[in-house]
Amino acid sequence: MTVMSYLSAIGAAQREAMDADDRVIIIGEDVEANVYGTTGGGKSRSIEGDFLQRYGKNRIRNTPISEEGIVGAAAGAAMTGLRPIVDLSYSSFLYMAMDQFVNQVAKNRYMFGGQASMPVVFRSAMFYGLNTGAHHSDRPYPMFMNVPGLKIIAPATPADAKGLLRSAVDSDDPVLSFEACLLWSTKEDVDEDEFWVPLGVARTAREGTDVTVVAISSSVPEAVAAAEELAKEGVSVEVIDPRTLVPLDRNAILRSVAKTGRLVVAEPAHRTCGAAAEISALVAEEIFDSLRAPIIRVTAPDMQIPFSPSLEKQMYPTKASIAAAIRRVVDLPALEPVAAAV
Amino acid sequence: MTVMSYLSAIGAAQREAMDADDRVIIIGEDVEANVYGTTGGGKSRSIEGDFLQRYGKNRIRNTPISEEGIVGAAAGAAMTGLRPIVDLSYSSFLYMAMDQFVNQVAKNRYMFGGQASMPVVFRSAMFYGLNTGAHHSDRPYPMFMNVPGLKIIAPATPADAKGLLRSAVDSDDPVLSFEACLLWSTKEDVDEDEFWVPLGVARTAREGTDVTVVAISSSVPEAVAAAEELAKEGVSVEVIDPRTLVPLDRNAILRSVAKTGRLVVAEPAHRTCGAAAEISALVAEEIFDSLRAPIIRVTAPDMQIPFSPSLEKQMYPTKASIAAAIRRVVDLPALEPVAAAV
Amino acid sequence: MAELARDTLREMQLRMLRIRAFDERASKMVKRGHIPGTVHTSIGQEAQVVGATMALGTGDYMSGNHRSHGHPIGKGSPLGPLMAELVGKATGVCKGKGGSLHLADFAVGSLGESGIVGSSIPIANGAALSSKVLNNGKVALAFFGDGAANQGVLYESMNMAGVWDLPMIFLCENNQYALSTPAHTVTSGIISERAAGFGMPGIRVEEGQDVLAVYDAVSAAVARARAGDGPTLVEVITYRYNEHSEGLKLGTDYRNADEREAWLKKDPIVLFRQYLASQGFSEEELDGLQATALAEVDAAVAFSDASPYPDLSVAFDDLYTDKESVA
Amino acid sequence: MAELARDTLREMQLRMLRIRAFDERASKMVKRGHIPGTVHTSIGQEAQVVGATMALGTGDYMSGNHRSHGHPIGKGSPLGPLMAELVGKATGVCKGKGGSLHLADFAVGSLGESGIVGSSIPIANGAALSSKVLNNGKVALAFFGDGAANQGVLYESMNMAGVWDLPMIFLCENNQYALSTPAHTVTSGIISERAAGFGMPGIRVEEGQDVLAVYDAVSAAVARARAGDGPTLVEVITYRYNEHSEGLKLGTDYRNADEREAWLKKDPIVLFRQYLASQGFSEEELDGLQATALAEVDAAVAFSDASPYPDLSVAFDDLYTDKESVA
Ligand SMILES: Cc1ncc(C[n+]2csc(CCOP(=O)(O)OP(=O)(O)O)c2C)c(N)n1
Ligand SMILES: Cc1ncc(C[n+]2csc(CCOP(=O)(O)OP(=O)(O)O)c2C)c(N)n1
Ligand SMILES: [Mg+2]
Ligand SMILES: [Mg+2]
Repeated sequence: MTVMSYLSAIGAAQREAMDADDRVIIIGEDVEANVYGTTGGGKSRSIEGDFLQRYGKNRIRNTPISEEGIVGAAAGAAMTGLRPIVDLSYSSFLYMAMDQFVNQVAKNRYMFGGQASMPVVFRSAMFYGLNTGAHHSDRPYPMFMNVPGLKIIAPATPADAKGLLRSAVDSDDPVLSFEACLLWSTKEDVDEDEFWVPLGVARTAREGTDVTVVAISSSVPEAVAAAEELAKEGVSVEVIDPRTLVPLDRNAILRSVAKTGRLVVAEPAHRTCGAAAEISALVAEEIFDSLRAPIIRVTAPDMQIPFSPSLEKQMYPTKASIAAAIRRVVDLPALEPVAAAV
Repeated sequence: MTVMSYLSAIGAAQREAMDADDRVIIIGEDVEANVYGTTGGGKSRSIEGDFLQRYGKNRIRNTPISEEGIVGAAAGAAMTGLRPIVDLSYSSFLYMAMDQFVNQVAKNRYMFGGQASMPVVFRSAMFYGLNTGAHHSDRPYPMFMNVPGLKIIAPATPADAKGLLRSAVDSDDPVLSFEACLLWSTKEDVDEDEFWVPLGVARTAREGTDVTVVAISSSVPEAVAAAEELAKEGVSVEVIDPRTLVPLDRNAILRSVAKTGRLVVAEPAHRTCGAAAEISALVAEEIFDSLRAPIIRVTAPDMQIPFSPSLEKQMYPTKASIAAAIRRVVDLPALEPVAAAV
Repeated sequence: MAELARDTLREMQLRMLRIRAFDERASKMVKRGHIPGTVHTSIGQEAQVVGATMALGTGDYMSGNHRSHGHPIGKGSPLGPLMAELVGKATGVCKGKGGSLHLADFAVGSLGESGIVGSSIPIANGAALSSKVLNNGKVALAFFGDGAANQGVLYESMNMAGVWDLPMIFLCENNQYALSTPAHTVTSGIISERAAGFGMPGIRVEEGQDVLAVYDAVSAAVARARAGDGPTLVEVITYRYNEHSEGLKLGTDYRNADEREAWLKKDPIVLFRQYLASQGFSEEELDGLQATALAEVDAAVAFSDASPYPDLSVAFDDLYTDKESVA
Repeated sequence: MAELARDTLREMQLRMLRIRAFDERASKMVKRGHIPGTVHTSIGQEAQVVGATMALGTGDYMSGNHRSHGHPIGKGSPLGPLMAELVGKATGVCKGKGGSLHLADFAVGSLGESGIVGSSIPIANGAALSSKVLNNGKVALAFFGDGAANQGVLYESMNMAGVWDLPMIFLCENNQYALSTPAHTVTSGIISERAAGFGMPGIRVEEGQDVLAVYDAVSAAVARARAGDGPTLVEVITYRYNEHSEGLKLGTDYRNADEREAWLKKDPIVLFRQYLASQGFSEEELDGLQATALAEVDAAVAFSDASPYPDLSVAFDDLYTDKESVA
């Protein structure tokens, strides 16, 4: 075990995957200079772990700014013997390649009757909460959840960032990884040996019996903090982190809500047709009879992200807004109004 | 009143809008030759109503195949004095322009503090159920519902196709229109004079007291047929057609479910993070106490669309699959198993 | 022009005849309702298709578009599973899941046809990248139309191929129309001349109905690619005889009858038959090729007819490599 | 070279000085935490920005990118609301909702800067289309970098502008790097030479630090556009002095110090000052311009300082034209 940040855990997983299999290559903008911190040891080639030194230009493919061409090329390469990891830097840039994601990456295997497989990972960071305005701040994973054929991970801890990425690279299906910049500097003890966190298995971040909070990405630590707060008032909150959004660990969620009878879902994405809607609908359909209170979603509002710090801070779920939702489902009186996400 | 098909109602609305305002122009592939049947009277220039004859090349802009460039240009034109109607033919081609939709069309007004307005309509047809394989068959409106700043219509009848499109063109905000090829030939009496169906107002397609079915696009006639079937067994089904998906007429849905206590949502989109999930979550949060049964979603499964007719036919909600869901929520015994959409 | 073996010349004509016979049959089957949906034929464009595919080796890669049957046939894919795919049978090359727009036969390097215009170009580019990374000597070719030449992803792909010297051929099938739209009304400049700005040779084959002219141009590009010298853009001028797709009836005279007549006179199969005769092929042998092609198509239809439709349940296979991932 | 009025020459230098002073101040404010997020300065690129913007009329349209402040300043936007926007104040040109990456000042034809590389190019193209349709004589210009020149949407836009003879200028700010990536490593061919294949003139301004060279090239393109002769691609060779964005520290020596030194010697403001002196501008007058620019920036900062942050509630305005549409 060693203390690792979320960001360096991703770098470690990439290095392990590159070492383990020559077919793994990295494709992306500015990967050669390690601009985003996951393809090297530091700012200089001479620092140990520099990917270009280690793997050479043949496997570290620094690209033009051509997201659609990059994603398509990675798909074609994956169909013909490589296992690319594509670094798309920020999630807001994925739209440039949407056609390739939906019409090629997600559909090819199915349309071609299973002839193709598509072992490729697309990494990107959700760069919200950092006052960069609407273009850089998107959290677009829900729209990809509506596209059958993709797998989607959204790690919330360093260990999961490492272990899920290894599983993603080893998957013969395409995986999109949505990382959260707000978590980049989070640290914890992580195994420095290889390990894999299986896709499709949720993590119980905290056990409890009164309310289930399903929380996604950077909402996980907020939910855990809210749970700790509520524990002081005698409310026992279970926090489930799905970790993989497709395939979703439905059983873990249903089991928990069947036990607690109450559900709050917290995520940083926009509200309408988000992952929270999906999880709510799943529960309302499958275990309606266990439910003892309304299902509350705590999400970003259906609003683009404003630049001004004074405006942006209220856009995402916080400990306070999640706690308020929990209070509501257990019929505790509300505290002073939370100027927070709906 | 005159009998009009869904497709010719769209054509009529376009003609009225072009006549009413010189700033309205039509941009799209193959619009000059009226390939998709909404920019002319028929197959020949000489047939009355040919748009090129009527409005000239300046206002009928036949484009290269460059969806991203087209959508962006329409956005730029809308920000500088025109009110374009963009014909993108099939909904599966929208992905090509996803960046423009999300990062420019939806965000500009907000990012620029209200300086820009974006009066532009993007029309496309969902070409499913017609054995054209996975590329042409998408029904991608849910992913656009997750993008604040867009308005979305999905007319299910000729009259709504005409009236909603007029409102869309008159809106100062961007509107995406998702039309259903399966409804193109549907006919009904439609006012040949100008009329507007307001955005954000649902239509009660059928009144009832026992169960609410919220149905979208081509699922509306299937839901009405299911309702008629169930009426014979003494079950009174209310069918609500939201017509506009953004803004959604939440009140109409909540009012109906508050009355019936039971909800089935039917739509042709993929299941995960679909509009049905949103509507289910809305109800489970807002009027949980009125609910007397699980909320059932009847949708396309999370599967790409197979080509073979023998496979494709089971992919979308049908009268039978909707009826089965209704039976489930009113505790009627199931009929023989429906080999239908989940 | 390279001296070609008699076998190669014969095979060229046979593949053109196969495409013609296959597409003529498919056209009839659409009109009779035996093929669901629609198909886009390559009738008239056989020289362009076969000249290009035969310049590739079987191990080389290829991606294509909606005008889809010619490409795998030209690449050597057997007709039975292709025809069964068009009909939607379980024995189809894609198990009935793809249909006409989505043929793919990985056994002959066909990585898939695409119903989305322009969308499969980067797929071939990626195959060229994997060839480069794995150093396996393979070449990749992307077929696309004059219409697709206005999709931005083409230029992203050309640039990337140029920068990395990928073994790649960008093959523009300029049949002068994109659906109802004449190329000259929506194309600024000349497609082949776009290559220069992206640092690669751009070749325009004006005699696109001459299979050897196409073959020579593409062979040169393949040689360049295989030598590690990078990509080439080849634009071939050709013509489709039929409507954009079978069953479709376009109006407003977007192309005129005289023009079509003129092109019919330059039929690639007739032209090449004359050439083969001049090279000492007997009339008998040439008739035999035609008969072979027709017989193969008959057999393909029989194969399809005898095949079952897929079972309902298989609709839920093949999305992922593991079944559990499906909700 | 056109004879320019003294006023025009003075204004050119003043706008370059404004950009320099504004961006130097902004850089400091980022490092001190007075501006949230980051900014991308145009320091070193002032000639390219001002030469282009001053070739346009105030009524003409423009779109830009993440290297964003120079464009509206060059187009004549007042500094106060721009600075307030960078800080996130309610009096910002976008009410604090945009920030550095999303400046827009419709009053001077600035249709918005874009944080997404390449994404605003078609916006300007659409403005050119509306000018054409409405026949109002306006011209539109899109600023984008050498990095953005590999985004496909540029070529879709160039083709469309070419086909429709739109009054459009594609202005490539080739500062030779995209973030950490040297242009020559990711660009196949030469950007300006890509124009020919899209049927339009492509002009390369090698002397991109000479504001008059840029002004002349863009003025010719504007004249062409206004005459109805269609679009032009203008590539300007320039250099950014600072790191890609303020606060960012890139490693691995992606560009070398010597190179930077050489470019610093060709500083556009110094060069133009020399030229102005040679044209009879007094040292006093030239110093005065500098003082004016600095004073304007001071005033802009004071304006921003004195302005309130937006009220929490306004975050929920301006998405739609009507409020009811918000869920
Ligand atoms: C992205 C996209 N836009 C539009 C279409 C509709 N469409 C199908 S084929 C076609 C014309 C294609 O022309 P071209 O590339 O020249 O190929 P051709 O049919 O002439 O062989 C169009 C517009 C599509 N399938 N995909
Ligand atoms: C679509 C997209 N891809 C990547 C980025 C990240 N990014 C921001 S600026 C930049 C470099 C842009 O280079 P260039 O166009 O030359 O402009 P310059 O910064 O040199 O002025 C990159 C890669 C982005 N913002 N948008
Ligand atoms: Mg064509
Ligand atoms: Mg640059």
